[in-house]
Amino acid sequence: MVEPILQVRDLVKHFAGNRPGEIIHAVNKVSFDLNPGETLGLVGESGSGKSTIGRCVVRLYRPTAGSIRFGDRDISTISEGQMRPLRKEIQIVFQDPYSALNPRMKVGNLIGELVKLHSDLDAPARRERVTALAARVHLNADLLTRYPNELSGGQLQRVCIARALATNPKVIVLDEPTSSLDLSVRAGILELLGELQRETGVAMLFISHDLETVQLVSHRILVLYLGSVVEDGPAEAVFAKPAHPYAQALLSADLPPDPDVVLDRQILQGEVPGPVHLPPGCPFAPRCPLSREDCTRAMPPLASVGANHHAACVRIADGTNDIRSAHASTGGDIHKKFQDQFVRRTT
Amino acid sequence: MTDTSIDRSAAVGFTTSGRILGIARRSPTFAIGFAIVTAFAFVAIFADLISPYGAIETFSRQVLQPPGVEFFFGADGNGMDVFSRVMYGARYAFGIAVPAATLMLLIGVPLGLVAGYKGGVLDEVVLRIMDVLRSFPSIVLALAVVSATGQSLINVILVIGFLDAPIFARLVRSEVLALRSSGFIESAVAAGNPTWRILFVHLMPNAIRGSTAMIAVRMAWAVRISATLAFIGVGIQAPTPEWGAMIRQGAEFVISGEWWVALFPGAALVGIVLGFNLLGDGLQDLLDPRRKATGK
Amino acid sequence: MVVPILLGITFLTFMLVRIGDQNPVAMLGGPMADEVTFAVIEKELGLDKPFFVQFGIYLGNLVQGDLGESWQSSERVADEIRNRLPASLELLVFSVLLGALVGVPVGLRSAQRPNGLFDQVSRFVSLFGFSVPTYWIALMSIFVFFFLLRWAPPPMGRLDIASFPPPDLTGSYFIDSVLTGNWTTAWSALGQLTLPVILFSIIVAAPIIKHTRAISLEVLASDYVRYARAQGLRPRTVRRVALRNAITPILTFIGTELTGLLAAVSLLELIFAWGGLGQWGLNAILLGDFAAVQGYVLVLAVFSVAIFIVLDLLVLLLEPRATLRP
Amino acid sequence: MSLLEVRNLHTHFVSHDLNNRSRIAKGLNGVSFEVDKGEIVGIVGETGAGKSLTAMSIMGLLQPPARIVEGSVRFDGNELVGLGVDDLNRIRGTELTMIVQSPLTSLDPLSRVGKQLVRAQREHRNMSSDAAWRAGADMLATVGIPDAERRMRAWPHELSGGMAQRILIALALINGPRMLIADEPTTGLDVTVQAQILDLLKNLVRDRDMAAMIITHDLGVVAHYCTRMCVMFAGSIIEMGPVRQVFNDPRHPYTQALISSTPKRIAEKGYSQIGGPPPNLYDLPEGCHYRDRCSRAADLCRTTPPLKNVGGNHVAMCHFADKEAADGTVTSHG
Repeated sequence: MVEPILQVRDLVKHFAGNRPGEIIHAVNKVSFDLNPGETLGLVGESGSGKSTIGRCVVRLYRPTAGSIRFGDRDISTISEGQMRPLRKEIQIVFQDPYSALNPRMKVGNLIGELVKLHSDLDAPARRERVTALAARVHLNADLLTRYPNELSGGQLQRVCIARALATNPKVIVLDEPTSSLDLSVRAGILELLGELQRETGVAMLFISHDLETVQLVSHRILVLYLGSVVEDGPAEAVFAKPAHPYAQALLSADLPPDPDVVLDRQILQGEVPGPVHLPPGCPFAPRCPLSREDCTRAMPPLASVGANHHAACVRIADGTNDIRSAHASTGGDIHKKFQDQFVRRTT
Repeated sequence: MTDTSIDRSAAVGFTTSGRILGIARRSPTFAIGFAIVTAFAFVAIFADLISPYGAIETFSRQVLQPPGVEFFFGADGNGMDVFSRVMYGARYAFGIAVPAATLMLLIGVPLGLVAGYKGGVLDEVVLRIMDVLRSFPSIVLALAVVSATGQSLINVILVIGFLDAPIFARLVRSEVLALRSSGFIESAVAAGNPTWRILFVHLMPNAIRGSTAMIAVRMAWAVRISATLAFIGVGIQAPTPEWGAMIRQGAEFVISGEWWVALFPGAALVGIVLGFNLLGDGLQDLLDPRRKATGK
Repeated sequence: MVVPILLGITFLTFMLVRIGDQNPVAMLGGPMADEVTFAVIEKELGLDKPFFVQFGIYLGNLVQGDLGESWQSSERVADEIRNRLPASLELLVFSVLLGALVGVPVGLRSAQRPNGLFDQVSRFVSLFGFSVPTYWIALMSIFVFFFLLRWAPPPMGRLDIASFPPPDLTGSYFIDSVLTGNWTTAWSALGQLTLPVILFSIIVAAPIIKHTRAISLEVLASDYVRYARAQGLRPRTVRRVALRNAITPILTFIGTELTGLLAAVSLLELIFAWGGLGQWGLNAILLGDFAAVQGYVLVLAVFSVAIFIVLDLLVLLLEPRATLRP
Repeated sequence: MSLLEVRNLHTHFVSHDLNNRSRIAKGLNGVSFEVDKGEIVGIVGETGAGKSLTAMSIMGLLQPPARIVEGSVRFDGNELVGLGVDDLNRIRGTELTMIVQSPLTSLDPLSRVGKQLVRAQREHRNMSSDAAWRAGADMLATVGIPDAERRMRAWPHELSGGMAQRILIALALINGPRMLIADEPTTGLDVTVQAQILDLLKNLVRDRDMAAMIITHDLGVVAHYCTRMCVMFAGSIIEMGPVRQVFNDPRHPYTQALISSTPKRIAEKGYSQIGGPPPNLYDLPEGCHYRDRCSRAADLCRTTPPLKNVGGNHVAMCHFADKEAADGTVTSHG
């Protein structure tokens, strides 16, 4: 069994709220492994802590507690100075390429910066490396002399990916890399990421709220709610048979772009509460249609529900964790009837 | 969603006259301000050549002669030509504004950069200085300092420069905080940039761009303050052809009807300060991303 | 938070006036005085003690409200301030009121049609107001309106020679004389006030126009104004919504502007021989009258800090989002 | 005669660049479509396609430099383009209403929810504020807000995203409109909240027999919540028709590329047609605006393609839209 490149254990990250004494519990005791060549998808809604986890892993934030073992070192507590050389091993791609790049630097220099910082190549060798990287991400060379505001969103995200690749990192964190891109451009970026992973075997942490994208690119999935892992497992298993009630509701809320798919929506009540006053026990208890008394006693442990597939719900033990049993689903048939009935009328 | 209607045809059809007209149409205040400041700069540089008389050349027989053919702006109390002295005065205006602005930049920018980026103790200190200065009107402070430390030109420049540095530091600091929230600092850190590179390669060029408009406005303020100091008799003293001092000299004669001695230096002062202010306001329009006319 | 700032300013001024090359002892002693007289004066003024001891004594007196004595007039500084402050405030308050009454509507109007003719003109006037030195325009106005046209009374203080100050109710000669009904004094006070107030209101209006315009542009381009239009609300209602949202930032700005103006009015007082705090403070600085300078600067600082506190309260009242931070 | 008829709508941005040359960005280039009672029409397209611009043009919310240069918008027969503000307000906010993408910033921050509901009613018809307040509270309950009375007194900054959107819906429905325009109603919301809002919208529109128009970039929303859809590219509608037909038998190359680039389809086919750079609205190509990016572009595409009917009021703006002509020969029928 090959050694995981990243081992995160009980990661906790709290921020000070704007009112004095108020604490934002962004991440609460999250643990996961990331193996070389694997893509781990982090899925969750706003306030789930997925972006914070990504930023803790690349040490843009210093974790409040817990450990992050990268290779053989725990990087959760080392100083910025010690972290800097390690940064070439672990890179990050942000959501909005326009705000992630220095507007006053040419694209070529933006990519070249990474090469300059982490290698001792001389200028010509660096230029060669930059041109190679640009070709690798399907960017034509004449864009290298342009400034970021002259490029489209898709092209700029390719520049960011080229920057992340420049130092042949072992791990790349992708924080909603395609969320601010249009559909057709997004497909190109996802394909590029797949291509690069197959070639370089780099491990990827893919963070997104877009379920379909995560399902396409991820080998394993981590479903997060209010800073805690509620379910984790292989992508097919989690998407096919989600065990945790929240995961079931979340995955069922997805809208496949195909009118013939019958929806089986589990509509939740209310919204994700603010991460300031966490409810006792399972964070989802207040909104969960299946919640019962012992849900609020303590945070349910991640119980196994299949091969390498776990979910944190007390009801898994007695198999009563199917959310559909709570109330009649409001999906499928009604939609279909409504659309057919209308189509006939106008032709 | 990003604004993707990128206009590639802007580079085509560039002509200097077209560009000047374009800028003037986009921001008339900038155009007028630029014209005024260049005119004063021209006068300041070539004062020796174009002024009819020397700066302190006295004509005892023509004391307080009203404006006419011989003395365009009339003569002052000591029989000196007001017109020539106003021209030489332009040198003092730039002589104070430019060094004060440089001083303000040299101190303000690094202070603002580090305070904005590092935060923590230094940020607190800068903020505290700001609070003290904010509730401590700058005119009085300048007066107290100059009157205490002596009235040489260097002193006035130093006082104005040091007084203005914290104000400029605060502007740079707010630009830095805005840049921090925009995320490209985070990506610079994640790329492995050492702090000095983040400060001077990434932060400074962008922060400077944001505060260039402010430099012109602060230069306008510097000229005004130095003239005020001279007028009150604390800054540069007669017979140096500094406008503030000339107005002070002219003040006595206003009551007795010789209006021209105080009028013309004052008008020149208003002119150049207005020029700088227009330049600053215009720059604000041109550099302000929100007002660019690319439609969605 | 407030006390450290005041302490900081007091210390700063205390130090500043002393490091200068001004020598009040020589001034008081006069050219003829010899060493012995200088020593006596120095002892009398307490300047012989070490720096920090002097500061300690000064603070001790300050706490009991004793601001020391002014060397110019050997009056108690506290009394000078009490007599002269109302004069400056009268000038300041009327000018700010006039400046705001003109500035805010002009700013709002020019934001309606950005880069329209009215907007360009108002921006030019506002920048002109920024660029004009108070004392110069005062001199020129006196020349035109007093010397040439005789519209304005002689610029000799708050009342013409023939009138006597009214009983002191609000500190403003004009209001007091109106309240107590002797119209001739009121008319004279008004006459003296008109020119300086109009001039100073231009200086006050300039920044108000600029910031009111900037704030209103932002509000008019906001999502909630656009959505108000989408709801088909009448233009009058949409404007009312926009105005209501713009008022608080505008008032806050005028407040912060006020703090700098009390000092700026001192130059005007000099020209119009107003006899207010500003003129007295300016002379104190020029002559190196330490106690008076410290008193003057302290008053300015207290005045600004008071304004900030009032502004915070104002924001608290008007903005539901504002919360009390200790 | 449909409830809303948009004919040949052109909206341009006229501006002057730094070279003092006037530059025109052609935001909308001849948009035409109708919306009937009971229909939910989906307007879908990528950034810069002109989706929101269409809504803003219809509602008369354009601000300089944007301007309608040509075309007509008829609501229940009366022309809206060029109408004075007061006449427009007789329809806007009463007959024809709108909800937007950023609900939290679209509510007046200095008025409580109740006051805004009352104001929306009293601006259009004279009724007592008590009656308006009660109607407002009832409407909040209708849009699924628990404990409506307390929420009436809430300030906008106290609301969550989903709650604020429900209040916008309440504001939009309070005067009993006949048509609702939803401009990216759920883009800023979480997936689970999105489901709640979309279901609420669909049920309210159906129960009140209204017409509706949903603007979105999410094909899933169109697939499951709309009855008819228009696909927009570079300011014009390039394909329009019943949702099922357009999804199962897309005839315009851009629609085909769009539908095939969803993650699910990529997984099935293993590849996607990689979209090129977005259209440059300042310099649109002659004839078909998709010409530069289209895999089937031919010389014919230099001429403006007609709107071809490909059966069952499913139209596509492409010379090769009808099946038989797929090999490039021109056969025009229908």
